[in-house]
Amino acid sequence: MQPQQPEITDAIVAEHGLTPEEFGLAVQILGRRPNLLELGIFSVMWSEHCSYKSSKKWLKTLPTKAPWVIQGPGENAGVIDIGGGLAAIFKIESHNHPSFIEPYQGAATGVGGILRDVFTMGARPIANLNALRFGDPTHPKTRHLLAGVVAGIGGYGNCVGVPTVAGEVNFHPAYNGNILVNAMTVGIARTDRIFYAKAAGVGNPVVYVGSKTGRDGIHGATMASASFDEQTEEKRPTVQVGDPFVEKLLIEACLELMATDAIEAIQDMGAAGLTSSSFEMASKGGLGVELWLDKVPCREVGMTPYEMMLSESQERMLMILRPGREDLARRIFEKWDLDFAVIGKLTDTGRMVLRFHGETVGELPIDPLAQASPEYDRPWVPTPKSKALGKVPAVEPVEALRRLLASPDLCSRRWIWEQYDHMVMADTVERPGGDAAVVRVTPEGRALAMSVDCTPRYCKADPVEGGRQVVAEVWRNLNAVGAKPLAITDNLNFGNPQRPEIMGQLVGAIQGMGEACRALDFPVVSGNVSLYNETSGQAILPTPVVGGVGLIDDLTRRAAIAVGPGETLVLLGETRGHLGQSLYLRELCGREDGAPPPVDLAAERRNGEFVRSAIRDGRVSACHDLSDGGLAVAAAEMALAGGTGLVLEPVQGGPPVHGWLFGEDQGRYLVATGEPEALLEAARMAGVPAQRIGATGGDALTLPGGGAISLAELSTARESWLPGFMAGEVL
Amino acid sequence: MKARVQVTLKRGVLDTQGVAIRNALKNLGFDGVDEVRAGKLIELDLEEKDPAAARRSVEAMCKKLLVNDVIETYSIDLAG
Amino acid sequence: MKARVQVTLKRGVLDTQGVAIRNALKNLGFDGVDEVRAGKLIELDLEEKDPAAARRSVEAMCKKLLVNDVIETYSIDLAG
Amino acid sequence: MQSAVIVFPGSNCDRDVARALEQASGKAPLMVWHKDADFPKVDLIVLPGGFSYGDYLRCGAMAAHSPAMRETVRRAEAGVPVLGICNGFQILTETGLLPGALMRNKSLKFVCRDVWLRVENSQSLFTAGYEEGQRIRIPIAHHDGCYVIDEVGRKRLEDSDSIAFRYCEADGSVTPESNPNGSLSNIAGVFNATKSVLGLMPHPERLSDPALGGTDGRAFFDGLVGALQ
Ligand SMILES: Nc1ncnc2c1ncn2[C@@H]1O[C@H](COP(=O)(O)OP(=O)(O)O)[C@@H](O)[C@H]1O
Ligand SMILES: [Mg+2]
Repeated sequence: MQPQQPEITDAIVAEHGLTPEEFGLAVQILGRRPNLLELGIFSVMWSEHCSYKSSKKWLKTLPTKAPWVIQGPGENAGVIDIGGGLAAIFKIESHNHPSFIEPYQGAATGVGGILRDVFTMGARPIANLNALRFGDPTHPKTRHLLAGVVAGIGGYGNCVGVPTVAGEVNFHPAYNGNILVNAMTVGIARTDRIFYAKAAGVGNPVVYVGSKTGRDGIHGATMASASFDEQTEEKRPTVQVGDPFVEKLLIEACLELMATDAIEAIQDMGAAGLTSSSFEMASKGGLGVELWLDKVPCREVGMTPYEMMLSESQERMLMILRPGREDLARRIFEKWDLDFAVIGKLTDTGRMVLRFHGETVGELPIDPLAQASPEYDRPWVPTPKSKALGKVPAVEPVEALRRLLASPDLCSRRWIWEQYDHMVMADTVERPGGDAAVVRVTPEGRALAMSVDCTPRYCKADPVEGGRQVVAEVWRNLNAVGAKPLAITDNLNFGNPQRPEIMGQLVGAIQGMGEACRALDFPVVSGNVSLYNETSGQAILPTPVVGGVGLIDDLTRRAAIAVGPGETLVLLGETRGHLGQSLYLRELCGREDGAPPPVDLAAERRNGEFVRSAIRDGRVSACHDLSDGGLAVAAAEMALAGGTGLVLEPVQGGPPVHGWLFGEDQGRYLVATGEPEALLEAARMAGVPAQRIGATGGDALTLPGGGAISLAELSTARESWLPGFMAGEVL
Repeated sequence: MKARVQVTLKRGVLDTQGVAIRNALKNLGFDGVDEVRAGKLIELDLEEKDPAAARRSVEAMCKKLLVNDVIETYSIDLAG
Repeated sequence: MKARVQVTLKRGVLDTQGVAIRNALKNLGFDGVDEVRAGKLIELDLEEKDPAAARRSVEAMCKKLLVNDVIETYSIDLAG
Repeated sequence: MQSAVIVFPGSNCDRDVARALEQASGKAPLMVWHKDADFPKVDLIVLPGGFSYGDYLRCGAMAAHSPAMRETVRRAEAGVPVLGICNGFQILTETGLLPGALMRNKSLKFVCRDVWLRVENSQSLFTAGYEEGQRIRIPIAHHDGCYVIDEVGRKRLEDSDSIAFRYCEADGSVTPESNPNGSLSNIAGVFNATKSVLGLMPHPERLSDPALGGTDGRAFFDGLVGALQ
């Protein structure tokens, strides 16, 4: 009953997103024209999403090694050694296009997908993070998209019982037609119990577990690699629906099976579902596969091999079991009410043979699809240097601070994180709102710090500097809580790489990130690339999001941003008063110009290591890195978190007051200490610029060259914008 | 007049709730239930008296707010 | 045969969802909506062919699982 | 003191509450699978938080009919203490062991944050660690925590001192502003008539450890274990 195969026309080829050249290559590889099923497989395997054909050349330049790295990029997620026989396994992934089309399900399935990437390697997920970018708040779609995305992330994460502990949100008109939803998961496994996707053992069974296969997301992978146009509406039926309840069962069932010796290899069915999982496992093991598609558990009658191979139904995994372990595995999955089916076997042919009711409906060589996929060295032009920044007017400091704290990019995200269960698992030590979240991993008080960051406006103005800055800010956020930064995962969100200026942004950002990673011993262990983020030729800001993980080996030696009374404030790092591309410039002067603040990687490292040691030595009672909004905003966030006022004294010399207070010079930390002399002396010894700039106490914030403002007033300014903006949105 | 909108998932869209309800019914010993679909019911009291006009405005409400046409379909009943 | 169960909140139980929908409709410029009630729709495909027997078993399902009579009421329609 | 935690498909606070129980009693609870109707005799049965059966249809509705719950109802009626936290509370109302029902939060949003609770009745196994009128800070994390009950039922609760906790301000005053989900008269937890069954939406197990930023939940478990030993 082989479904009759339509003749493969140029139109059908184009519809599958293959260029004539790529189709030619496919014909060459097969030695004949592919049938529809095979064409569909080529199209998903060679989509930008699965093949990284535009970015591969440049990704290879990122540093991926360190003594503590167990597994770098190339597996489902990165793995690092965190001591005590434990490994941290983490990755970030984008779900941008689906979330724009259906914000709730798009974001929810994004979370589900990244969770599977992590637990497929044997880790129990312990934390979720997310990085979100929306359009202008005044754009008609923005509220609805934000409400849906946040509800979707919460709806999925809360139900699976993994705390959502940190993230970031920006608003900018460049995302009006193309929002960004990047989700990150961190998990913990025993270093001797890590599972990989490398198939082994000719004759071993190929096993399907999880949910049934439906017609969800057919061509989702190719859609995720095509920029939007007015026809996007027709692509709607491809949106997948997630079931966090089944995901929770799948986590428990997989971890239960992973405690046995039954699994040879395992891989989640993500984008391009059964196709990419089976091809990747076979390719990694240098083997072949025979699949019996009539054995695939289906949700609907009459599903074709084409639909089964391309479906992106959620909550499904593919495993290679060791001989004689089927019954053991079947019992566990049936206990958890999940589907379990042997759908094929490993062969030594190096080919994928697809059989349906006894007939061969498709046959393709594995490596040429999985590895010899097209790789492009796309033409690119460097981003021109920004013009020198003209004069920047001085706004009255207190008024400037109030307006900055009430602006969309700086106001409190409480409205968001209170919709996420950030405490389930009862190990969340530092909740959302600080520099990095801290999650305990052992009863003895070993913990992981994690943060996700990006400053797209810097990357737009200067991709190389912006790339350095992204890595440096994550590193800073981890140091600021007293953690040793270990490694990062990155999510490169860019426009259409076939445009040389966009390609130039990608190349530049990767170059800058690589430099920073090397200078800070902060390797990349996993990541994801999302290109074609454009609507009708309008590209997003270059947005290379970085998620970092750091280790705190003793929870009693860490810091948070909340200040108490009677402390001295010390500013670490050099302040030049850099206002180019600052939020002060954008929010108060309506300008987005100038160069971004330069990152001095040597100083960055020196200052970061100093702060960490000062926290370890108990010399610091509170710490906050300086980022968006500069010194004044950081000071206000520390005061509000601690419910304690503070006074910033006027400084002699140095930059003008607005540069001093709102400049975004890099590599800086504001700390509170009870022993300023000792701290300043230690800083001097370490060659770290440090100055006493104020003291804590009272219930107001006092700025040099400005008056005082009560914490109550500041808090209202900071807490009101988001709830006010979202009021009245029903889901 | 009164309008009743019945919102159901489009064919082919995974009905996570329906599947769970069906399994629960099975566990309770209710066999012979082949499929369960879960949907939403929205009842509106309208000031509008003219059926045609009422239907038009409810249609508009569905498109604008009540229904997520990416995954849902709907039907409208009017009652005096 | 097919059964459709409509589950609505008992009179007197505050229907927050309905109120929110009504307000949202107002904000969208749909005036003249006096009240909105949000409920659930559950469609069942039954093997049972006999209407009386089918209704009996759906009644039982409602009492046992589908409806919480502390806050909800229900009605059943059968269709061939 | 031997306790049991019933594990439903979709439970996700089962490990958390087990840790808190072990911390307080020095004895690890039995983890009982929802399909297991004949688990050993225990001194306390705990229904953990989470999303049993995905919380589909109604929170707790499907769990209420699981074999382990049918047995739990039997034992509760025989006087075995039963504690339901969050989803566990929802399950208890669905079984009828506790009156009323838990509906969607008034905000229609999931809410996760610390709240202040006022201990309304300390004369029970479950509240033995607290003083009457004491204020405690405990986290909530739920989408369906709006407690409703008809007037007759509410009166019965009041008259029998069966309201365990109310949401309140930091100063202990019970106000509409301090009500995080719209619950009738700020009710956060209720007992059955004999005070042998307690259901509450807040999660004491999430603030039972200084490392997590608070220990107001610790006294809950210490008091409970003390009363049962
Ligand atoms: N989408 C989100 N989900 C959860 N927490 C968030 C989200 N967005 C921001 N946060 C939290 O708000 C705080 C401020 O975010 P951000 O401005 O990115 O911090 P920083 O400037 O230190 O990188 C952080 O603790 C972050 O984890
Ligand atoms: Mg920071």
